[in-house]
Amino acid sequence: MNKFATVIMAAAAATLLVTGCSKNDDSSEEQISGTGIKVGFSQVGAESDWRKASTESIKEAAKLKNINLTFSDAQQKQENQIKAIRNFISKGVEVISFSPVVATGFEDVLKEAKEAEIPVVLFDRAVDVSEPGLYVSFIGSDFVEEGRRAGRWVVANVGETANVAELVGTVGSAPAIDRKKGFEEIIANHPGIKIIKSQSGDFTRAKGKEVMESFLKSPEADQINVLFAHNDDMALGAIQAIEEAGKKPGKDIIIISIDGVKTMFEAIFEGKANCTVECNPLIGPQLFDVIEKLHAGEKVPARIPSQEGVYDSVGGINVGTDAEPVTTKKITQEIVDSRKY
Amino acid sequence: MKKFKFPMRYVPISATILVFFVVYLIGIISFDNFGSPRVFLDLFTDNAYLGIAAIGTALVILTGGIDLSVGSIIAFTSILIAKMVSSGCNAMIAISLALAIGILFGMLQGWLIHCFSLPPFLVTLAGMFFIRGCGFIVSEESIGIKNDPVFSFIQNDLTIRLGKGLNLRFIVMLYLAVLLVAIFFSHRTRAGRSIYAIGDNELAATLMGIPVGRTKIMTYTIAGFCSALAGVVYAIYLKAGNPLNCVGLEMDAIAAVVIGGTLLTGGVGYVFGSLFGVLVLGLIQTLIIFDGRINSWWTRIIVGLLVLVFIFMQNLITKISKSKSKSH
Amino acid sequence: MDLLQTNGIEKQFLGVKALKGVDFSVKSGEIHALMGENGAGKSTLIKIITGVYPASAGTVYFNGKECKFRSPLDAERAGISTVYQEVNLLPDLSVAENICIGREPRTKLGFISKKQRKVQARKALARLDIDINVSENLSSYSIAIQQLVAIARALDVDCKLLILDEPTSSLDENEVKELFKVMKKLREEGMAIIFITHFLDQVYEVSDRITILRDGQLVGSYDAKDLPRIEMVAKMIGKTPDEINQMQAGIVKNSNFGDVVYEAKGIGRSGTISPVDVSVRAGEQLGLAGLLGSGRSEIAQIIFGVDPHDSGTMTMCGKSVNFNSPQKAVKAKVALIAEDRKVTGIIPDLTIRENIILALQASKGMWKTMTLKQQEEMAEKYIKLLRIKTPSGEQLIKHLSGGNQQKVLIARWLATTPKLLILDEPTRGIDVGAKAEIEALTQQLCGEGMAVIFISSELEEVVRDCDRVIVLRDRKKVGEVAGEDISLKNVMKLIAG
Amino acid sequence: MNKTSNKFRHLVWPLVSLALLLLFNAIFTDNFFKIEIKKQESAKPAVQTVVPDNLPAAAGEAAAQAEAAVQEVPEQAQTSAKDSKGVSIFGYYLYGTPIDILNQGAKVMVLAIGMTLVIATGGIDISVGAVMAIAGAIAALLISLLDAGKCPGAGMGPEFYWIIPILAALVLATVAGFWNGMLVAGFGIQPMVATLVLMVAGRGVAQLITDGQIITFDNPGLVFLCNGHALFLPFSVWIVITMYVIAGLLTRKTALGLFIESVGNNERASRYAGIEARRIKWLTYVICGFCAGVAGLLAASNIKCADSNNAGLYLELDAILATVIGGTSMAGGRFFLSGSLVGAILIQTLTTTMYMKNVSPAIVQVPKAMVVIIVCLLQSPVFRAKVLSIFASKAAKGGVQ
Repeated sequence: MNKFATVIMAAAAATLLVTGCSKNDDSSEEQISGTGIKVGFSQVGAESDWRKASTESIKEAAKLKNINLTFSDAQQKQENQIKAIRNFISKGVEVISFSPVVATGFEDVLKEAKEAEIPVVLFDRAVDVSEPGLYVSFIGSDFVEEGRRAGRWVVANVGETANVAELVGTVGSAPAIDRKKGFEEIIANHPGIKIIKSQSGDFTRAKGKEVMESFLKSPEADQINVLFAHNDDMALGAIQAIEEAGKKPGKDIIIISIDGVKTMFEAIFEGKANCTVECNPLIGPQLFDVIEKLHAGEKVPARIPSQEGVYDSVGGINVGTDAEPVTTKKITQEIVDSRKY
Repeated sequence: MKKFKFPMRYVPISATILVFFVVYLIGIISFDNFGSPRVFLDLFTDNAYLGIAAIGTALVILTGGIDLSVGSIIAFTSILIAKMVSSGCNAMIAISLALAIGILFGMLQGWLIHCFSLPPFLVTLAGMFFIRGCGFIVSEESIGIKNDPVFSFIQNDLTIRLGKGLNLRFIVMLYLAVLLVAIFFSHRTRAGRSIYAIGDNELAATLMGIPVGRTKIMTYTIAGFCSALAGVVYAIYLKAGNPLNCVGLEMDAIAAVVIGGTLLTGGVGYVFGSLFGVLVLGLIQTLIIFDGRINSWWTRIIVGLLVLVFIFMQNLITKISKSKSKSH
Repeated sequence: MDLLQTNGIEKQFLGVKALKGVDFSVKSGEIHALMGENGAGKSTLIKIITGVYPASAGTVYFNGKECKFRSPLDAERAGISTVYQEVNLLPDLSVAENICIGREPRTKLGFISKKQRKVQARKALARLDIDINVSENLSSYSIAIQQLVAIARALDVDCKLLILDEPTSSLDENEVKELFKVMKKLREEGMAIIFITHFLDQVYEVSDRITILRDGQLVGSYDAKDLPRIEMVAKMIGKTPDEINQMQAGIVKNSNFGDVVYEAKGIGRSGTISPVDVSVRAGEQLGLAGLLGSGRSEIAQIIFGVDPHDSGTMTMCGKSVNFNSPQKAVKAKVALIAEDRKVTGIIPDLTIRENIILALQASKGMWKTMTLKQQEEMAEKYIKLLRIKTPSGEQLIKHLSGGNQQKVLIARWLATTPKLLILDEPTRGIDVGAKAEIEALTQQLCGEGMAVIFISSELEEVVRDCDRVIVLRDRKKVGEVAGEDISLKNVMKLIAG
Repeated sequence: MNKTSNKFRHLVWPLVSLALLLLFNAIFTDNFFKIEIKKQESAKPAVQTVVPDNLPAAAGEAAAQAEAAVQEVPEQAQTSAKDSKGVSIFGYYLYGTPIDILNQGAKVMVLAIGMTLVIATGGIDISVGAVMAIAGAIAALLISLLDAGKCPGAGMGPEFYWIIPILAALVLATVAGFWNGMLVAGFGIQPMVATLVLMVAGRGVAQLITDGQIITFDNPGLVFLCNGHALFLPFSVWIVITMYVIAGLLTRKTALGLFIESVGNNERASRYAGIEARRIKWLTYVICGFCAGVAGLLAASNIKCADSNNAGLYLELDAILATVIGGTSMAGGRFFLSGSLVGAILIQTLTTTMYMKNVSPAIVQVPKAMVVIIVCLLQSPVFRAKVLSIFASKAAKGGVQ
């Protein structure tokens, strides 16, 4: 036994020195480090299809443009992300880009990047910093605006009176907070529209379903006629719950959510959901255009909105402001099939 | 066996140190700039809070207990400070309040564990849920600490600039200071030795007249303080607070302590070890980031393997030293 | 006024009266033996004196003033040090720390001074004429040394009263002698010593006075010289001397054995025991004599497969076997009642019933279970047979006294109807009454044709009970005596070499 | 006397607290206890529509699995879809909050069964959450391969081949348990650390299996596990009951229970009594792994997809809480399966109550923590003794016994 154990342990020790310390190329995916501009990118994590899609799009774009990409996954932890950025600086990349886990807490590390004269491009989420110029540009969506659009859609389609059940994202996360903010901002001046239920579904299907079930059992259950989910996953979970309750999702309960993943499109196409506000993950190409510009020393705008649409079962509704209108697209089979994620 | 005089009890920790340098070497060989002092310094900057948390964890584990509330307390204190400061309260007051709460909370946990002999795992688990919830009550949203005199003082004046981009930050100095104090405390004070005694054999400790109850409660109090201090450091480090941060950090801390050569059964190990435990974990992470191709899930698997190997090593050593003592 | 005086001490445990008004006193400069069966209340009394428990009633006077110690530390500060039965020290800390912990010498700043600590530790050990490396971990020393370290620790405060709770149970002859030397030396220095033991001759060897407890009550205190041994025993178990003589009388050496049950040729384990031959016949009681650490327990462990042997062969009833785990031994109907009851014997939180059926069930395996009824019947049977003092088989075993726990363990193994029964120190730490009963029982079992291997550090028992004795010294077999040659003298000669 | 009271004393406090919680709901939450009998008809169309949903997703997945042959995949899937009717036996099923509590609590209950045995041996298994993820991942992967006909056994047709992923998941989970057992029993590593390894690495492995994606599926067989109904109750409840009965028989009708308790109480002595302590411990980890597998399948089936990142996240903690609330000591020894189930239900009821009462998601954890501590205090003999001595130091004498 003892001898045997010893052998095993020795073996394990060996495994470490191979796995832990070598760069274990066996595990690394297809070579993504080109010979061009050295870019360090720190992704939030791999927590959802949406995130996965955006990672894919970045890696592909990097390959196309022959970017020397150092990619790091923060696993939803700000601490990891900051470590990553610091290491990018020490490693001496030419451009740093990352999609912040949260809005706050990046000030110092951004200052360091500035000291080291490395331009920073934000991706998908903004950060709030006291002094300007800590990052050169921000590409991506505006969570608050997404919330607003969802709100406007409800106003436009459900009318002045609606009892909304809200599936909030992970408590404290930027998208959850902003989307809620935006949505409430709109319905604020429509007294008929009330949020009668609001509970966190952690951005996951399981929670979305579990919470929706409890909503449907609650005394107010029958009044609920609108569901606003902070992302598609929760909405998809909720749809199952609604069906099991013997109600018709999309008819008895109007369903609006945000992200625009393929599965959601299908749901809308089948009339089981009504609207999804796109939050486009596929802005890798856009990102690297900007980076190349930066590298070439050109100026780039500080805020680059990603082209995002709103998809629903009706179409042709303006969910933007009168100033900059955004009209919804009606989902068709083509649109569904064209979705890659 | 008899030949080499090197005491068995130093083997795990020296192995950890060895591994640290081996990994560091490999990093230097495989990546340019890996050897730059900056990387080394950042290792401390980025792990100071974890290190301080690990000190508390180490002490608790030495008594044979465990503390799962670490991460939550960090999140709570950081958000509390951020909230108070951003709503115009003096930073020093905020910090001291946060520390006080940490201490009290630790004390409460220790009291529950000792007086009602509840399993530490359970109490601190509940504590973890509780304090995390409190964090969300303070604020669901992450809050930045903007242009606060105290924080900018710490940021600008308490940082030693060793060169371009080479900043020895206050938090690093603080961490090292706390570490030294903790080492000294654990080896050169009666209270410190009592911690070891209890972890080694609680009954014997009682019969030898060691104040078991007091020591236990004290240890959890210290752990609470360390976590709170880690939270303060975290707030300084990020200039922000976020109730979502440091989820599952307690596991990193435990891993660090174990890798640092401390046995979870208690009584055996060194606070000093936690330093290298933390550094090794940080280094592995740095390696993976520098490599920049490994998938996140591989990171997890590698860390898991790492822990495994260290456990095996310790296991082996304890076995050997046991058989040694038998042969006497 | 005596150094220590207790008046009408009482102690309740959840309704059970452990002590019923004990008056007890110890003078300075005497060695005072505290005697009594298990459950008589000795350890309870000690624990009250040293402040482990508070007394339910009564008062303790020490040094003339009444005192209520809240903790052992408290008592220690007042000058009462205790060395407990099991070595209660910290294996993973250094010897020096074990001696000094809680009272380390400190620098002006109030920090521990490691150098001073070592000095202090060496001084304390020197008092017992021990010279070892004090910065080694305690666990790297033998039990005996650890025991002496514990005593050194106890002496390392200015202690007026030293309490030794069965200090000799894990020491061998010479070590005991050493200990006694120390005790006498301390007596000269005017220290009072309370000495608890089950080895009667030891009592007479060192103690000046003897106090006897029975069922939590004081029987009396006597000067050692005018209390004949037999009478003391009588007082302890509440019987008359003649009754005891009868108990001893039942024993006869029988000589007609069945065929060989177990035979081992040259079994050994490097570092533990050098190869020996052991064989037992049905109905024979084989004794293993020798000092502690001479290898007697080690042989038992090897036979039972706890420690694998790395040389030699064994046969059970003619079939060659290889016990490398207790399971195998048990399946082959070998039973071992091992040395340390608490660690290797009882399952404290299980009921007496469960403790009794455990081994049998284990040998049957997981699937062949006994109905609750069968279990209860079995438990009842043995509770009666072995006169286990308990209201029912559903009591948790941890609530029994040592002697009764030992009986339960014997029951556990009898239930497996073993062919070979190994008893390793079955009589250690249990009272005279139970001892006699157990001795008688083993005799009876032999009569019924069971092979028994009997290990005891009390040579009288071995000599009295065994039909053949293998004598061991320094992990080697040094001789074997059988039948009429078995006498204390012969055995001693062999042991001494 | 002693015996029976011992049997049930541990159940008292968890049951009391559960009762209080339910009472609270009965008073303050209208129609908390409203249970209606639904006829399957009402759900059938829904089920019908469920079918096309996610389907192309499965196809999409398949496509993702291999770029080739995207075309014929939908047809394949279509056929699989056709047969996914009859989600309930007997057409009728109960519907209401208490049912949800049971259905949602099923995962933790199943986990708690395994966890109880492990804790009874004085161990702990903090890797079950990760193992759940692994089990869900492998099942989803296989089913998507089968749907795409890219895996042997696809010939059986969707109404049968779901058995393959289920078996695979259970086997894999059991292997994981075996691994833990090996570390703990084989190498004598502390359970906490030993299982920490798999806890850290396990989720990684799961993501490795699914390549970090959320794999959705719609196979009637798999979906039925947690969404179907049988004999009026959700099928998951029946799974729990079966597991509980099996575990009960296994531990109480064989000597396993006795051995586990004996090993947990004094391992060395148990070995001396001829019990193969190592094997017993090992076995409990294997069982625990298996339970985690079942729980993982339930989790996946519940949302018709495998979400490696979130499946079973922190459920190990709930399982441990359930066990301890149920009266099993973390020090090992006596164990109470029924208690653990009650504990699990208590936790789930608490969570559901929060949702129903619209408690702000922020503070949900706070009351949970409090309830846990309170129940555990009530369970702790020391606490009881202290309270007793406070209230009636005289009566204490009679009080105990």
